[in-house]
Formats: sequence, structure tokens, C-alpha cells
Amino acid sequence: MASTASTTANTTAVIGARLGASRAARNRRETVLRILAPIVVGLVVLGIWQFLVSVVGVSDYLLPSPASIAEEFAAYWPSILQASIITGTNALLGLVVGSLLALVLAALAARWRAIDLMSAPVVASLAVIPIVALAPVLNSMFGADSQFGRQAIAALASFVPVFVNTLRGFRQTAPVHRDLMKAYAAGSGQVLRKLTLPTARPFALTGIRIASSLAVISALVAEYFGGPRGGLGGLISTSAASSAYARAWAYVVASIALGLLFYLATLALERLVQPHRAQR
Amino acid sequence: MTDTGRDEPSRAERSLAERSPAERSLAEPVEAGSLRQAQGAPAVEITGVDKVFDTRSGDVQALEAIDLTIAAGEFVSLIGPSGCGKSTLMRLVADLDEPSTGTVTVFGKTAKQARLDQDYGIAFQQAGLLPWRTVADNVALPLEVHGVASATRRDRVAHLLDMVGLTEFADRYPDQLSGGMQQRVAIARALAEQPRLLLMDEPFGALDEMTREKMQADLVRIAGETGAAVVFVTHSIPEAVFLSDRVVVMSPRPGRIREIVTMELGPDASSGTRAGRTEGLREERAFFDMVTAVREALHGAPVAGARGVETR
Amino acid sequence: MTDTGRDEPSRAERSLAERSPAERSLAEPVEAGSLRQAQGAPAVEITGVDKVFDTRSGDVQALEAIDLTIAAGEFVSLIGPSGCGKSTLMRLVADLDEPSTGTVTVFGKTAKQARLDQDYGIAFQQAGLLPWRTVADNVALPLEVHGVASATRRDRVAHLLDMVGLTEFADRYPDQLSGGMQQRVAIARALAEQPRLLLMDEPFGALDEMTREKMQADLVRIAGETGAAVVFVTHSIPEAVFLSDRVVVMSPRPGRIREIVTMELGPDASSGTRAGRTEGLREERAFFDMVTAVREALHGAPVAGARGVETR
Amino acid sequence: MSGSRSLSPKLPEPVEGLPEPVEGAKAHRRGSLRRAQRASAVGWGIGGILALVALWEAYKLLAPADGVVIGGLRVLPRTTDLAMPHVWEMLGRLAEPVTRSPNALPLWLVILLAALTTLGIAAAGWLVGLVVGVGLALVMQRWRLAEWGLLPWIILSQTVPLIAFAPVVKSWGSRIEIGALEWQDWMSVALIASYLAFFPIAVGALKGLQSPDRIHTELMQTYAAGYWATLWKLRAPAAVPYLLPALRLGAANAVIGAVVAEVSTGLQGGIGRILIQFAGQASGDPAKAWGPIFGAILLGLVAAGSVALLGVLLKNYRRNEETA
Amino acid sequence: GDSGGDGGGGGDAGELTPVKLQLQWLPQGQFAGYFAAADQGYFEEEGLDVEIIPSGGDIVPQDALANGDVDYAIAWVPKVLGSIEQGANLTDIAQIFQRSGTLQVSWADSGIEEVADFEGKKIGSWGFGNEWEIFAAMAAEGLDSTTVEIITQDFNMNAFLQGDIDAAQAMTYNEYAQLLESVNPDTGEQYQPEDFNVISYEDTEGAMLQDAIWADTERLESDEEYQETTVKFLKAVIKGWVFAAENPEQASEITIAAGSGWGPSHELWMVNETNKLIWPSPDGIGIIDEAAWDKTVAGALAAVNESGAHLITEEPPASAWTNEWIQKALDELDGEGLDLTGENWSPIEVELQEGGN
Ligand SMILES: Nc1ncnc2c1ncn2[C@@H]1O[C@H](COP(=O)(O)OP(=O)(O)OP(=O)(O)O)[C@@H](O)[C@H]1O
Ligand SMILES: Nc1ncnc2c1ncn2[C@@H]1O[C@H](COP(=O)(O)OP(=O)(O)OP(=O)(O)O)[C@@H](O)[C@H]1O
Ligand SMILES: Cc1ncc(C[n+]2csc(CCO)c2C)c(N)n1
Ligand SMILES: [Mg+2]
Ligand SMILES: [Mg+2]
Repeated sequence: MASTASTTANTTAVIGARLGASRAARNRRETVLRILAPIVVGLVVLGIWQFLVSVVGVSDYLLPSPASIAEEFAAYWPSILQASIITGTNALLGLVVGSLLALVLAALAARWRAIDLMSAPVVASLAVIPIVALAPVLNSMFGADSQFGRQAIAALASFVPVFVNTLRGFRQTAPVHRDLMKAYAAGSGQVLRKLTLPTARPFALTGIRIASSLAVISALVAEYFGGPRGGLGGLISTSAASSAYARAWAYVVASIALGLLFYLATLALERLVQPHRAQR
Repeated sequence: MTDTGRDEPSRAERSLAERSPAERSLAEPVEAGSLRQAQGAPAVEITGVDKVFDTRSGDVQALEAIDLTIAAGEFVSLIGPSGCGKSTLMRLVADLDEPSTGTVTVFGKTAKQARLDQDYGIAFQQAGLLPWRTVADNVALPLEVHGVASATRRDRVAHLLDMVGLTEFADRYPDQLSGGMQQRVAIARALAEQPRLLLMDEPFGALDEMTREKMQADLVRIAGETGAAVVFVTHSIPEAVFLSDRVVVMSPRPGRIREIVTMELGPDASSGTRAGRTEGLREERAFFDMVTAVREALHGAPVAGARGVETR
Repeated sequence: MTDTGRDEPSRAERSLAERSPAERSLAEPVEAGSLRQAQGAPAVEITGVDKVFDTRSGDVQALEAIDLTIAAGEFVSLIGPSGCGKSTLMRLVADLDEPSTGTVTVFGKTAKQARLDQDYGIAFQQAGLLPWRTVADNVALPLEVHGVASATRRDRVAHLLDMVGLTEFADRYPDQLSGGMQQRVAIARALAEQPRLLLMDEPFGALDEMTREKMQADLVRIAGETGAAVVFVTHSIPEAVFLSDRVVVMSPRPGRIREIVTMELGPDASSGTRAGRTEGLREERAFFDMVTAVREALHGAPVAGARGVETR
Repeated sequence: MSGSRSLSPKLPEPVEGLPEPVEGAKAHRRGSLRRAQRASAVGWGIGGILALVALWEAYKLLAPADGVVIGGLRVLPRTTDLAMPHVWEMLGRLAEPVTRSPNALPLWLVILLAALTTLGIAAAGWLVGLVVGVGLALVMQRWRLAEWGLLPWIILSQTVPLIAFAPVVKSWGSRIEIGALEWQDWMSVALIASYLAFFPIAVGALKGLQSPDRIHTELMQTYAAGYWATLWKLRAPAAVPYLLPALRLGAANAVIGAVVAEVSTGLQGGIGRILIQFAGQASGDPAKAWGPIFGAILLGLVAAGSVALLGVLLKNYRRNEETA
Repeated sequence: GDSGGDGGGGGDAGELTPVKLQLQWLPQGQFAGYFAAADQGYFEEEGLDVEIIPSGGDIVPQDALANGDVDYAIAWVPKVLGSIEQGANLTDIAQIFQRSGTLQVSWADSGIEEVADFEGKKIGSWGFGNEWEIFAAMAAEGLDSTTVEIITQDFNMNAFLQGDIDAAQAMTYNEYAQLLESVNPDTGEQYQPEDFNVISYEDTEGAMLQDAIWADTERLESDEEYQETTVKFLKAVIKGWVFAAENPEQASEITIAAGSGWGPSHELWMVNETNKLIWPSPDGIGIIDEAAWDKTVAGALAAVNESGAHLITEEPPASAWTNEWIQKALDELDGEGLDLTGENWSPIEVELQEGGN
């Protein structure tokens, strides 16, 4: 009996070791694939693009080859950096202000139903206004000589997802948790700090993550419709207007990178503020 | 209706005054006068309570004409079919809801005052842990809310986690625990402030039989040690029998108390000490008899003799 | 440890070889030959099965050296502490997972073939109804998937709903049902194709005691009527005892079969017909004795006279 | 105390959540109560808009013409008629003819016609976005490698300013001629609209298709159900609650995309066109420019609202959504 | 673009040669001649079925032409010079506008009276290549683009009216009129020309040639059918512009019917001012004046924008312009009694109505 047991244990250990190794390998493979897959997809697309332009001979007039875009990117790097800073600053200010406003208003709307109901049509409308419509109005209101219009547009664009998600978050406190706080005779401030805010936090963070890309793209598109020059949007349009498409695409690449940067920054913020994310 | 003594009276003492007819037939005659005990207020006193919920689809009479007194230190289980109002009754005691008519007093005060005074600890059917707090922080929550100094808090939490066997898991988050472990955290949290009254709504629902039995034994011990009164909601007859001094059997729609069965569990148990409730009890004859008694109370009539053997 | 036969031996035949000492003492001598059933392959045959899960935090040996044969028409319960591998074992039979070593055959075929041939019906611990389908459509789901004609389907669903007492609720949606009703729909669904083998993983976990008892009686009846073999996972000893021909008691980490206890429940029950399992049974002496036998098997040894908490 | 209610041999059914029978009068009272509740929600909503109007006019009345400038930064807007026309002027302008031409239509009608045109284009873009988004979601659900490879790019795709490739789309489109179908300019606009619409749909559909609990996928497995049966009977219905908000967002995005693409490609007839045209006239006729802005908002609300109506049809697939 | 009759004309469409013309903005009086040619049937008379395609903010007409999406495009010379340097192969076949219509408008009391005064000011421009005249004029004054703050103007003149911009770009035919249609809040009346200082680039070294008709160089060299079409096309266009010169009211109505959203007074102003940029045209309408061309090239070479990019860095190829086809067209029209030089033309007086409606 004892010997059988130890044999079994040995077999188990052996099987275990084998499976353990295979799992570690699987894990590593998955991580590698997760990183590699998008890179491969990107490279394949770039490859096909370059192939079409340089070998098949599709006109590279409107759609320049990746190589020439890279060349322009390098040549205009200082201007690209400066433009990215201008647009990035607008987007960042808009994101921060818009998110803060959304958080505050969501808190008010969660607290007072009247505010919620009254803000509903206004928020729904904000969500469907095209930037083309908003930009000239804001430029007239706040002055075309300042970046304020773009920042306001980025703020409004950020406001909507943050408000909607946060408001939902404020409503997610579980009845059992509310009962618990009541059983503790907790004051309203304590309930807010210990329950309502932590419950809403992941929802708000999700909203901010969505808003981050929106802020960049909105700040950039707003530059098409008036205001000081020098941002990425203005340079994309100016370059395209003089048929310098490779340069235009170099600025587009910069705008994608800026969007990615914002997205990753909000992801990092999420990790920072919320080190443990419960699986749901 | 009940007239439980002010202190922990022996089961035998209380038996006549409180028992249902069915129960009474089991009881031995006892001197009525010996029941009275002049000591502090009872843990819970429920008098003429009705509770009506006004729902979208109409009124629901959740509780009707409830009278129940629970002595300090007494362990009372509520049992009854789903929807009979057990949770509702417990929520009234906890002042999480208000009775439509009647009064609820806790240690002689209003339920609200008792809540504000933190006279009870509560554990819900769901563990209800805050997912963003570690196990230790969850247990510490009531202490934090009530401004207990952080050093004291730490000691107390460590002690509680030790008690529920989760010391190693202090820094885990709830989603990293099994259902049973979460329940134990919730129980530790309910005990954090050493309340004189424990309200527990099916706290062991998520546990497997063995863990459940262990937790039952622990609960009996802890309640005994701290002298806390316990109101315990359960669906399990053996659990109710094992734990309680008295089992309140309820009937549904409208929720009423059908019977109150006082536990008579052999020589040890009848002495009134909870220490008598050990594992062996579960296999004693008296245990099965009480299970049968509660089962019959629950089914509303003695189980017909036609089927099987009457064990009484 | 256990040495279950490769084929379905009668209870009596197996009794000596398999039973725990406690059980053995309870068994009455029965004519071996009378139980033999000369029929095709056993419903389930598990031979030398190990199951190792390869998790992030290391390997988990969920099952070790499992040998178990379940005869056609037999009702077998699996019981054991949480995490002992009951669900895993059932999932292997259902071909939802594969054994690390050893083989599982179902009606003489591989588990996979049996799954493709729809030889079994399954009910999980949660009801697992599709919320967007009415009760009737949920029951019809397996029939739909297998292309049963709609008229046949309707008849069959009507019959099944009648059987579980939910005819009136055919057009309701799952969220309009109580937990117990949902469970019954899930059971009806599991029975939809009249499988020769029913796999049920704690199907009554969500029910209150009364509903649970009613469902147990129904299940016994239905399994008897259709002659299906049943593999039934539960945490409740009384439930296992009430329902089963044999109770497989498992021990945790690694999950092994500790004992197989054959039920001996009075004159009716010993005749092998399930009809003997009526409500009265629960209050019979033999029932309590079998409960005690399983409890002891579960705890690994006769419950000691000495009191104390079993922590295993 | 016991047995006020005799226990039948059958068990009492715990039927919580079931609508309990109520007398007609009570049901009626509740019905009208809910209607009253909805009416009050609408009332509050209108109140919100009126409050905004009041704020606008009050601010215009009280604040300095040049707005509020703090430290060189104008934090509150100017109140000139150019920047903030009176609400009644904006509304009144809608009733007047669009120009002094003898056969000019009233402004509101011009806006309405343009909005309908754009709505049609946006609907086409939304449909394309639906097909592409759901297609991508299906591929990503089926093959995890596809999810890993594509999803990051799908997210990144939305940071490309779509005006950057409007000319490319228009140019390539103009070369397409498949049989009788000749590429129309509105199709370029619809295609660009679909670029904004597909994103939430792809993400939402993927989430939805991946949403079934393990218990359900395993149930299908025990039925030996194949990919398509599982898709049809399980994944698709389970995806509905995720898909509906995604479709609503997609509709709003399609409208925004269509308007921007109209401006970008210079398509005639839609709301984007009159948006810039009247914006160009805003110096002389400030109120006129607001007409198409209101039109664009209304258009977005109508588009999103119609998709919400779709949700009513599919309400049985969203039974476990909260009603909030 | 339902102007100019689209290809679906059924039977007779088969006989007509389909032609696509890309405009550089929305339909408006600036393009009245083309709309008039379509409306009056001049294209059909020449056997052409012309589709007039308006442009939006991001469609660059010369790129649509270079990509082969259209057959001819209307575009400003400096912008196309940039495209040619980027690889487009295009030829200016008719210089419809003989003069630059770009103004820089400032308030009368602003002290900005010439380009030299721009220094340190906020200068408005639409971008999209419209800024090169400013940079060229500034370059001629020894100013580089970093000495001013360039502000992108949007679709209207609000930024200027509200003081965000010190000097705004304005076309004589459009934005300048927008100013005069706006109400002066101080007087409650429309603004008057005296309220503004107007710098016309035509009077500066920055002046550049504007609306020209561009054709595909390669097709022009090798494709005879295209050559024929080009002449026919130019003939019809000339007739259209002559019609607009003689019947500005009618031309304005035609443009409105073609989808311009402007009111009659603004549209008529636009046609009239456009006519001023075309007529008189001493060598005949559309003939490219080499001196003006060279001045445009010089300006384009001199201009550097604020990101340091040059519009062009070398002389454009000789193929960039030719008078061959316009001359042929003029010759063929000779004797039909049309005033091809505008010697008898004179502008009309247009009273702008408030709001431009
Ligand atoms: N907030 C509420 N609104 C309306 N009805 C309610 C509410 N809470 C409880 N009820 C109703 O009151 C009755 C009693 O409910 P309660 O939760 O107390 O039952 P319970 O005995 O705890 O049941 P279970 O054993 O299922 O937990 C039920 O019919 C229930 O539907
Ligand atoms: N997919 C899995 N991956 C890793 N480990 C698993 C997996 N499934 C089960 N296990 C482990 O295998 C062991 C047996 O699990 P199983 O679910 O079979 O237990 P069980 O007896 O059904 O328990 P319970 O009564 O709680 O349902 C446990 O230790 C569990 O953690
Ligand atoms: C998006 C965009 N906005 C404004 C203008 C300005 N604009 C209107 S008419 C005209 C003259 C050239 O035809 C110019 C420059 C533009 N071109 N593109
Ligand atoms: Mg309850
Ligand atoms: Mg299990």
C-alpha cells in the first residue's frame, strides 16, 4: 500500500512537472503572441502597402509609401514634436477639465435626481454634436486667437463618456453594502468615502480611458476649423492642401502616437489608482 | 406572547411559556414562576409587528402579528420557507427597515438608537465584502467607521482573522477567496466590535457541509464566550437545531410565527451551556428527535404515521 | 484504495469488498444473484483516472486513482468536502474535460462519443437557463439543437413541464421564476432527450429545505420511471442517503474515493425499487443510521466518542 | 398562531418577482403612476432645457460683452449678438425664409430636408459599420490570435483623424465601377461615417459574443452543438444587451461621421453642407448658423433614438439588464 | 452636384462626351461662368456633358485631377505649383482670373495700412494654401513668417469683427462682402467701407495668380481626343464667362439655382466682383500673362511658412502652363460677336443687404 502510494506520488510528480513545464511554456507563448500578433499585423499591412506603392506601382501621390512617410517624419521631427506638444496640451487640459466637470456633475446628478433628469437631454445632445458645428461657435464665443476653443472641444468630448460612466458607477453601490453602512450608523461623508466613491472609481476610470483618445482626436480635428496654427491638425491640413501627403501622413502618425500615449497614460493611471481590479 | 427571562434562562425554564402546542406536548411540566428573572432588558423585543411592502405589483404582507422576545445571550434561529419574512424580520431588528405597525426594541431602546449605539453586529446572506478592500481592511471597516485607533484596530483584526482561520489571507482581496472564506471574513467583520447582539442571515449558505459544521461549532463557541445573543436565519433544520436555544418556525404569506420550538438536547444541552454543542451531538438520538420536531413544525402538522416510522 | 468492480456487481456482492467497517455492520445479507442484471455495458466506467490541473500557482492534483463503475439504471451520489473533485469527476464523464491518465467510458463508448451521441443529460449546480428564452423554449433547447421536429418538440416539452409541475409557467421567462422553479426547468431540460444517464452537479443547492425535499422525491420518481442511471453530486448527507443506491465518499487533495457506501434502507428500499424512497423514509431509523454511516465515512473514521470539532 | 394557512401537500411556491394579482383599480392606479413618473421625467428634461435657455439669456444680459477674461484667458464667453444670439432670434429665424430669393423655402424646412438626406447617408454608413463591426467581432471571437492581432489596431484606428483620409476615400471611390453600380459621392461619405460607426459595434459585439457564462457554453458542448448552432442559439442572443448600446453609440457616431465627411468632401444636399454654408453667413446673420446646429443635434438624437427603439423589439434578450 | 447635367441623360448622353470639372469650393458666384455655361447649354453645344463637382474643405482640386478622378480642375496657381513639385503633372490651360482677389482687412483705426505693418500682429488666413500670398508679400518686405501670429480663420468673419484677428484675409467677392453685410453694433447699421483698411495683394509683391483651369499634362500631350475636348470645353467656359459679364443678375440666379446658399444680393456682388478679376482681359480671357506667372513663381519660391516648409524650392517645369489651348479656343470663337477681352464691360453697382441673404 505504502509503496503503491509512493509510486503514485512519483508518477504524479512526474506528470505534474511535465504539465507544469508545459503550462509555463504556454504562458510564455501567450504573452509573446499577445505582443507579437499586433506587431505582425501592423508589419504585414505596412509591407503590403509598401509593396503596392513601390512594386505594383499604385500611385504614391495620395497614399505615399511608408518609407517616404518615415523619411518626412524624420525630416520634420522638430516641427512634429512641437505640434504634438501644442495639440497634446490642448487635449490634456480638455481631458482633465472635462473629466473633473463630469465627475462633479455626475456626483450631483447621483445625489439629486432633478439634476440627473434635467441634465439628461443636454448630455445626450452634447454626445451627438459634430465638432464642425461646435468649433466656429466656440471660436466666436471665446476668441479665435486662443487655444481655448480646442480645449473646450476636447473637454466637451471628454465630458460625455466620463459623466455617463461615472453616473452609472455612482448607482452601482450594492444594496448589501448600503445596508452595511447603515448598520454601522455611518455618516453621509463616511458613506461617500468608504463606499460610494470606491464603487464608482472603476467606472470613472473606464470613462476617462475612453475619453483619453477622444480628447486627442477632438483637439486635433478642432484645429481644422479655426484658431491659432501650429498644432497637428492644422499641419495635417496645410500639408495636404499643398499635396505634401507624405508630410501630412507623418503628422497623422504623430497624432496616432499621441492618442496611444494618452490611452496608455490613462491605463497607467488606472493601475495606480486601482492596483487591484476585482474580476467580475 | 413570549416572556423570556431577562437573563439566559435554561431551556427548561422557558419551555412552557413560550412553546407552541406541538412543542408543549414534548415539554415536561415546569414551574412557571421560575421563569422570571429580574435583570437588564432583553436583547430584542418585538411586539405586534406587521410589515407591508408596497411594490409595483401590489402590496405584499411580509410579516403579520409578530411577537418575539429574545433574551440577552440567547441563541434563536429563524426558519421557514423562502419568502416567509425571515430576512425582513432581521432587517427590522437591525433598523434597516421599519415595521408598518408594532414596535421593535433592542436592549430596551428603539432599534434605531441601538443601531446608532452600535449594539449589534450583522452578517448578511451574501458576504457583502467591499471588493476593493483587502480581507484585513474589510474586517477593519466597522472599526474604521467608528474611529477606533489604528493600532487597536490592527490588533483586533489580527485576532479576528486568527479566529476564523484566515490569518494568511489578510492581504488578499475578496475575489481571491472562495465563497466559504468570504463568508468567514463577513463573520469576522460582524464580530469586530464584540456586539452584544449578533444578527446573521443565512451566513453559512455558501459553505460546504464540513466547513459549515466547523463554522457552526466556532459560532457556538464565540457566542458562548462573548455572551452575545444571536438571531440566526437558516434554511437548514439540523443547523438550527444544532445551534439554537430556540427555533422560531415561520409560515409564509403573510409571514407569521407558526411555532417556537425549544431545543432539548440531552443532559449536557439542557444545562444551558453551549459547550454542550459538540460534534457528537449531531449523532445523538435527541438531536434527530429535535430535527424531526422542527421538521414537523415546519410542515404544519405531525408527519403522517402512515409513512415510515414515527420516531417520537 | 477502493477496489470497485469493473462491471456492475450487485450491491450485495460488492458490499464486503468495498464497505467501510461501519457500513458492513449495517448490511443485511442479501441473495447475491437476485440483483444481477444481465444488461449491456455499464452506464459509466472510470478506470485509473487521474486529473491534474496546471494552474498559475502550480499543479493541482484534483483526482487520483479513481476507479468507479456505475450500472445502467443505478443512482450514485458523490459526496465529499469542497474541492475534492466531485465536479471534476462529473465533468470527465460529460467529456467537458479530459483525464490526465486513465479512461472513462460511457455505455461502452468513449466519453466523447457518448457526448456526440447525446447519451446523457446534464444539470449544473446553477440552473444555467438562457434568460432570453421562455421556460418552454429553454426545455426545448437540446431538442432544437438536435433538429427534432417542432411538433414532436412541443409535445415533449409539454410532457416534461407537466412532469416538473411547471405547465402554467411555460411562457414565463427565467427571471420570473423562483430559484427552485428554475432548477426544475433545468432538470426538465436535462431529461428532454430521455437520456440513459443523468449527470447532476448539486442541482438542489439553491433550494430551501422544503422545495429541496419535494424535488428529491420527484427526481427519484423520474429516474425510476425512465430507468436512467444518475450521477448526483451533493454536499448534503441526508440528500445523498435519501436518493442513492450507493454513495461515493471522496477525500480531498488529491481527490480520491475514500469509501463507497451502499444504502440499506429498510425492507422497501432493499428490494431495489426506488419507489421505496418516500418522505416517510426520512424519519426512519435506518435512514438516520445510513446518514451516520456516511458521516463517518466522510470524517474518515467512526466519529469519536470524544467531543471536539472535526477540522478535516 | 400556526396554520392560518393550511399547507397543501404541494409545496408553497416561492414566486418572488412574479407580478402578483392585484385588483383592477390598484393596477390602474399603478399604471397611471408610472405614466405620471415618465411624464415627470419628460417634464424635468424640458425643465433642464429651459434652465439652459434661462442661463443663456441671463448670462447674456448680465455678463460684459467681451466675456470674463482672467489672466488673459477668456473663461466665460462673450455675450455679443455675434457670439450668443438671443434664443428667440435663433428660433424665430427658423420660421423665416432661408434667403431673400423669391422662391426660398423657410429655414426649418431646408434644415429638415438636409437632415433627412444626411440621415439616409448615415443609415447606410451605420449598416456598413454594423456588417464590418460584427464581422470583425465574429472573427475575433472565433480566433483568439485574431483578437490579439486586430483589437489594438481597431482601438488605434479611432485616433486617426478621419478628415485625413477623406480625399483618399473619395478618390478611390470615384474609380470604382462594379457593373451597373457606379460609385456615388454619397457613398464615400457613408463609408467615412461607417469608419466611426464600426468601432463601438466591433468592441461591443466582441464583448457580447464573449459574454456567455461558461455554464452556457459547456451546456452547448454537452449537446455536441457545433460553432454555428452555438453562435445562433447562445452567443448571438447573449450579445444583444451589449450590442444595443453599441449600436446606439454607432448610430450617433455615424451621424457625426456623415456630417464631418459631408463637410470634408463637399457633398451637396446634407446637413454638413448647410452647416458650413450658414456658418459662412454667421457674421451677417448670426441666428441662421444655429439652425443647422440644432438640426445636427436633432438628427443625432433621432438616429440614436431609433436604435433604442430596436431595443424595445429585442427586449426579451435583455431581460437581465437593470431597468435603470 | 446636380448642376451641369449628370451622366444619366439617357439617349443623347451617348453622343455627348462626359467631362468632369472639379471646383475648389462650394457652388458660388466665384464659379458663375461654369454654371452659366452649363445652364445656357454651351457645353452641350460643344458636344460635352459636363459634371461640375463642388469641393469641400479637404478635397484638393488639383489632386483630384492628378489622380484622374476628374478631367479639369479650377485651382489657384501657387497651390498647384506646390502639387507639381510633389509630383503632380498638371498644366494651366486658362488663367481665368487675371488678378488676385485677396485682401487683408483691418480696422480703419488699427494702423495696419501695408504689409510691413503686419509685424507682431495677429494675421488671419484660412490655411489650405491660401496663406502663401501673405508669406510672399511679407517676404518681399523682409518679414518672415515667424514675425506674425497666423490665426486660422473659419468660415466667417466673426474672429475679425470681435478683434481676435488684427488683419483678416478676405476675398473681394466673398468675405469682404460679409463684412459689409454685418451690422455694426455701435451704429445699428451695416458696416461701411470707411470702417476698414483694405490691403489688396494685387498691389503687393505677394500677388499670385488665382482661379485657373488645369488639365492633365500627359493627356494633353498624347491624347488627341482630350485635346479636342479641351478646346471645346474652353470655348464653352469662355461663353459662360462672357454671359456672366453681360448678364450678372441672370448669372447670379443660375448660381443660386446650382446650389449656392447665398441670398441674391450677396450672389450678385460675388458675380460682379468675380467679373472684376476677369475683365478686362486685354489678350483675351484666359490668356496667361507671362509676367504675372513669373511674379507668382517668384513669390512662391520666396514664401516659407511657420513650420519652415517652402511652397516650392525650384522653378516649375515649362509644362506647367500653356496658352496653346485657350488661344485655339479664342481663335475659334473669334467672329461670333463675343466680347472676349471685356473692353466694353463695366462693373455694376451692387447694394449688399444685411445678412447676405
Ligand atoms: N424591499 C421589498 N420590497 C417588496 N417586497 C419585499 C421586499 N423585501 C421583501 N419583500 C417580500 O417580503 C416577503 C418576505 O421576504 P424575505 O426576504 O423576508 O423572505 P425570507 O424569509 O428571508 O426568504 P429567503 O429564505 O428566500 O431569504 C417576500 O414575499 C418578499 O417578496
Ligand atoms: N479548471 C480548473 N483549473 C484549475 N484547477 C481546478 C479547475 N477545476 C477544478 N480545479 C481544482 O480541482 C479541485 C477539485 O475541484 P472540483 O470543482 O472538482 O471540486 P468539487 O468537489 O466539485 O468542490 P465543490 O464542492 O466546492 O463544488 C479543486 O482543488 C479545484 O481548485
Ligand atoms: C475649409 C475651408 N474654409 C474656408 C475656406 C476659405 N475660402 C472660401 S472661398 C475661398 C477662396 C478660394 O476659392 C476660400 C479660401 C476654404 N477654402 N476652405
Ligand atoms: Mg432571506
Ligand atoms: Mg463542484
